[in-house]
Amino acid sequence: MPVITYRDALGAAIREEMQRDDRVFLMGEEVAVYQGAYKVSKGFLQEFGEMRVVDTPITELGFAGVGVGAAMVGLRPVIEFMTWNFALLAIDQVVNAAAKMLYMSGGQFKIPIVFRGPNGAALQLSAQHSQAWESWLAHIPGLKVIAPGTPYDAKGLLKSAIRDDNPVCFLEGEMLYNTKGEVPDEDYTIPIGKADLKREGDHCSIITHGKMVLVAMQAADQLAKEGIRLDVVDLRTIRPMDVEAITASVHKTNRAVVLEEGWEVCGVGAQVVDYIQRDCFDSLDAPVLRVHQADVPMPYAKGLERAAKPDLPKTIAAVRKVMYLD
Amino acid sequence: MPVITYRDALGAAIREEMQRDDRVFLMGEEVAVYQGAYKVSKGFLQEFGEMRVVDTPITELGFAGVGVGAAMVGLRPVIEFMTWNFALLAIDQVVNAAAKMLYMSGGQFKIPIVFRGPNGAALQLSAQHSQAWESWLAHIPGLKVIAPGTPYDAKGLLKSAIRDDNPVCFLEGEMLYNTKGEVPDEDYTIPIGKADLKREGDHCSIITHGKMVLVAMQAADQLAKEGIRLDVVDLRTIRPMDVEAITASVHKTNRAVVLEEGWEVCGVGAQVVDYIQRDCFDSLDAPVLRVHQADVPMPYAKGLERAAKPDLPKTIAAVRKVMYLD
Amino acid sequence: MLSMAKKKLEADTKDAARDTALLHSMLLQRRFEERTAEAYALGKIGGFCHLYIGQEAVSTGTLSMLRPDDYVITTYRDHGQAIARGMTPRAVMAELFGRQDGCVRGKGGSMHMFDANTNFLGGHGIVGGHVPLATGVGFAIKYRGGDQCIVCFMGESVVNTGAFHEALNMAALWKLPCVFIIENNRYGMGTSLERASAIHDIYERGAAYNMARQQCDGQDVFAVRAAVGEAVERARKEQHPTLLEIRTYRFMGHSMSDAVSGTYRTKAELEEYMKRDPITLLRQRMEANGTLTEEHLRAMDAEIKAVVQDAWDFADASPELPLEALYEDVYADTTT
Amino acid sequence: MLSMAKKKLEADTKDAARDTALLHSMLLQRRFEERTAEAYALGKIGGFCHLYIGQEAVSTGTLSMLRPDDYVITTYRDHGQAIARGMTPRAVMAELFGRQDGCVRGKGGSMHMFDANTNFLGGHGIVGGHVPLATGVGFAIKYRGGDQCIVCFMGESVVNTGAFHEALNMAALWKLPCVFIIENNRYGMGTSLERASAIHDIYERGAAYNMARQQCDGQDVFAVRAAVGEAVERARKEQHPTLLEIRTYRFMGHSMSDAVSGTYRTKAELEEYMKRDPITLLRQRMEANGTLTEEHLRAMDAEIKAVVQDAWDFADASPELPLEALYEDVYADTTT
Ligand SMILES: Cc1ncc(C[n+]2csc(CCOP(=O)(O)OP(=O)(O)O)c2C)c(N)n1
Ligand SMILES: Cc1ncc(C[n+]2csc(CCOP(=O)(O)OP(=O)(O)O)c2C)c(N)n1
Ligand SMILES: [Mg+2]
Ligand SMILES: [Mg+2]
Repeated sequence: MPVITYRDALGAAIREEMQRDDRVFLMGEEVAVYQGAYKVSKGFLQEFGEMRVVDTPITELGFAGVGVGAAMVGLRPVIEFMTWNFALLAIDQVVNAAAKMLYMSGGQFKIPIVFRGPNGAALQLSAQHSQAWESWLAHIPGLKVIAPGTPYDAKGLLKSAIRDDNPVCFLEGEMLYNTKGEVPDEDYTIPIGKADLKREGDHCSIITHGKMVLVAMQAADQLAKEGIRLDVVDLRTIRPMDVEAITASVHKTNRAVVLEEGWEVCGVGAQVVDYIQRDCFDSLDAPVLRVHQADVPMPYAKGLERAAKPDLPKTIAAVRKVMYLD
Repeated sequence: MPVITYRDALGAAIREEMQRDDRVFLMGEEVAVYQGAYKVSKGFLQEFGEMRVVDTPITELGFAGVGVGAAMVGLRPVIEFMTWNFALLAIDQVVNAAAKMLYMSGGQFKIPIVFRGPNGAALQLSAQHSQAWESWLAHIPGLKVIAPGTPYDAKGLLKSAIRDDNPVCFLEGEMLYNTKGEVPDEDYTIPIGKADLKREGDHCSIITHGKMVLVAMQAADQLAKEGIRLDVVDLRTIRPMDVEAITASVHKTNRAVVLEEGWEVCGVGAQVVDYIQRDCFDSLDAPVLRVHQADVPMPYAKGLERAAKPDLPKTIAAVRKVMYLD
Repeated sequence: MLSMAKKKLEADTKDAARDTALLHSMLLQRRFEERTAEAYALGKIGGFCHLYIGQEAVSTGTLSMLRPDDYVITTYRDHGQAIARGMTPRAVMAELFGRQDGCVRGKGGSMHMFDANTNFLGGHGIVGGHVPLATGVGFAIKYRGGDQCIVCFMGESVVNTGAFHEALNMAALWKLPCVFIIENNRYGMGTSLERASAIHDIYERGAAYNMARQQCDGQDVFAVRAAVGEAVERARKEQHPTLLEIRTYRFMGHSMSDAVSGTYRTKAELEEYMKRDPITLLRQRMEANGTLTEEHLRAMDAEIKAVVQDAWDFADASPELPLEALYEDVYADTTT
Repeated sequence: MLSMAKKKLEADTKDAARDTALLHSMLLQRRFEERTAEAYALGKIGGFCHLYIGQEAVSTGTLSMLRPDDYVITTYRDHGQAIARGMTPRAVMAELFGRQDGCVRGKGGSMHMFDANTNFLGGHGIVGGHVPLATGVGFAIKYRGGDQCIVCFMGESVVNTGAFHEALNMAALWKLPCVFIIENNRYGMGTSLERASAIHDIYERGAAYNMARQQCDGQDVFAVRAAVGEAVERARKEQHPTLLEIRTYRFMGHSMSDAVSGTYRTKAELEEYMKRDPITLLRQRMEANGTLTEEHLRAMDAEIKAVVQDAWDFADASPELPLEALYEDVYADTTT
């Protein structure tokens, strides 16, 4: 199978869907002439022209709404946020327009739209540019929320997202764009709402998603050397969440660590813990532990940023603690 | 002690703080000439004049930012959102400006500001006007989040919020404004971050806040008739959360229900569950259950709205289930 | 080219059938909302409810210039426009009553009327929030190469919101067939235009985007038709957007919970404006033209009242929603 | 009254000491940023880093017209303004290096320079987000009855954001002492002004708020001083805001990760603009006036280079932050 980057997997997904369905278009800041702030849409303007690859002014609220309006009357917009940090300006359109339109219109106006862009911290971008928004988005009925961790999942899920008739928030990662993985050339999709067991083990479950999948896999590798076998559940979709996959894993391992990029309070991990304690109450051998960003705005200084982020040592420490090894 | 409404308790808190400190001012839509959309600021314009009681255009993002800017240079704004639903438009200023300014400026610019207004559903206001935002706000380090359920708590906490040197999100309730309670005439404050044990019992804990405190108290009354004694922990402050008060209660009762107005996924209740399972793992006799809004946008039709909202029967059912009575 | 539309319109004003239709549309809205207020007082309608009484020449004048395949989008103050666009009083009243046969199955209520059949894209509750949607519809029309237009109604407060500004800049920059209609009724809730906007001739906001713009009298249905006619032609033929400020006045409070006059406007002011009731103005004109008799009017009114009574009865008899409906319409089944 | 300021400014241009100070300020920014680029390449600086090279006449010209008790707020492209406002190169460089002695203790980096001592209210990273803050500072000045002003720098892309529009309307409506300065360097990242804004003379956005407005050449420090001088006087004496469009050009890429030319602008265009380097223009003028000799300049440059080297050495020697610092500055201790 060809090995390509996460960036190219995303690009291929959008390109193929645009070729397949001429209602699909890409809109956002710097997607056209500049070839994409992170080059996901490289070559798109040349291939599809300026009506289908649309550079916008810096107006997140405005162009998110333009997407929703276009979706109301039958187009299938892919709206790129340069990063999800800037999507805060547009969140009213995502939450109050996109997520509620079908319901408010009594089922008459569906909103087939994808909002996508990098989410979470990159390197030293400091407080306003380093935030992870999946818990906010997952809170909202009417939205679907996807956070793939590998090129394969990114392509298959982005295609599903574009074909979905509902508003989908698609969370990528600046630090993921250059990562590589096997991605078939053929058309394939991955069902929204299905987790993927990325590693099988019976000692402890790690439940995670997005960028942190890589960290979980490293933890699994490293702990395997000590004979500790991790079950790595990659949620892939945050909403709707594959609760069964989570609880099946924990029923098997009896221990769990939830690993995420964002902040602790009301994070995705809190919800995962809730599902686990409700369903696996009698199977749990230890409290579920969580690994997440420190409860502070992201600092610029390299050392502090490292200390603030969830990482391999913190993940391993949590697993060891859940297993009562420390 | 005088018995006054929640509305008047809030009004008194702001008025007294404005009398006490001339850096405090009130700004928002309809706060002045109209005497407040919900009449919290009745008489204010006449008492304090138009420089301190300021009607704004409909520009949530703009006037939230005006408040933050004024706070940077030494004023102490109280910014009223007509409802927190509209605050979504301003959330970038709350999250990216107010909450991060102290950190980004290395401790130089504190932001003593209160953002306040009704939160959650009233009656039949449908999807865009019936949302509860405490879990979103509580997610953000740098913010404090308060949701009082009684007139007494409302006044004491709002005064603390105004005197606090940090950005405080203060969540009121349209359905609470007319509720009454004892409120002393003298100046008093209630510490931010301290829960209040509103009812003592040893059979099951209910952890709740804001509007749902009333429901919890009704449940406690009703269940008391069956000999079931509830411990009602009113969080009052959502961030920082009084984890000790929660776990102390659960260590005593061994069972807990978390009751909130908002949606389930990544809600405040999820975080409370996480704290409980981590600290009370060995004390819990049953999984913690949650009561919350149905996972749908709020419908208009009266019957559906009732079905969507958390209420007394749902709360009692959850307690009975946690106690293995059903 | 645009002046052709104008000439055609002048001829229009002597067209008895057309004038009768306009009067009928306006009177239907009026009677419908009078009963709405009554139903609200009886508790048959809940939540927020914003009446349109006094502004009917704007909805009727504007929508009479559109084709069925054009699009319409508006705010929470949407009953009048819904009816003027051709939605049935039954569907609108049943929605207000929160019933199964409401136009959005009781899910939305007063603020959220939608109808796919008439391309009525809703009733939206966040001030300014629907303006970018309108730009998006304009974008879609252009994307598909159609000659439709989208009419976006909004209150005058909207011109201060960021959403308005972002949306108008894009509509102008990309030359989209959007007609942005400001219904300037002088107040946003209790705040007069002058206390909210740094300029008072707010159609001049269009200058910031080099957008065609115009101001007109919103109590005179023909003035509205003339202005909208030019804008629609500009949208269809040149795909250029227009910003229209239509000056009107609301005769009722902001919503059912707001007094008609008091803190922010005087009774005298209200009475002054009520002298220019758009329905009276049209009626007088028709009477002067000899295209309407007292008898005519009485018959029309009786017919309309019966239609509204029928809508009430229909709404009242329409079933409450089954509880399963709570979970319907949250997500669409993907069938692509 | 306003023309007095103009006259005073013309006299200014023959003031050797003043001109030397202006040149010094601009050259210091230039040399500082050249070394910044070098440090970035060496990995001593991380994250986003937006250089100001080419725009120095805007910062220097503007800030030379302010009093110490005035306020300044800006975007992520803030090094030049921080230095022109009087923050030490040491504090700014140490911040870029993410060290303890940085102006915000290494918490903010390139995009978030703040300094309470010079009323420098930061570097902000959300495009448009700081404009309402500026209006708020203007409000606070008026609230306290002061005669200060706030200068708010922004890129030309900002005029399309909702935040800009909401903030300007309030500043004009309430008559606040704000000077809004658009540094129109023709591009927002890779998007030219013409592809983002429906009008191209963007100071005319001010018309939508009936705000005093003006356009000026941003490569000529005296033109900047003249325009800003009027605006500041208007703010102080009349408490009226002004919108200034200052036309300039950035000589570097948008940030360190953007090529200097390529997809969105040509090398030829860049070279054309570089002919009007603001430092060269001032130098030539001073040489023509006889207020600067080659020798003078060489000495100044040597001194500045030493200052910048000192800043580098200082930054490099400044300690990394202790891990406890991670949890500091999240909340202020309330001491009211
Ligand atoms: C963003 C937002 N802020 C505040 C409100 C509350 N609100 C509803 S209608 C209204 C006044 C709008 O006035 P205008 O635009 O003039 O329309 P009109 O009601 O006069 O038709 C306000 C403040 C809202 N719905 N949305
Ligand atoms: C709301 C928001 N959207 C997008 C970005 C990403 N971004 C950073 S700078 C920039 C271009 C801004 O251009 P301009 O305002 O002209 O300022 P300049 O960089 O030219 O100084 C963009 C798109 C951002 N920081 N904030
Ligand atoms: Mg109005
Ligand atoms: Mg620029």
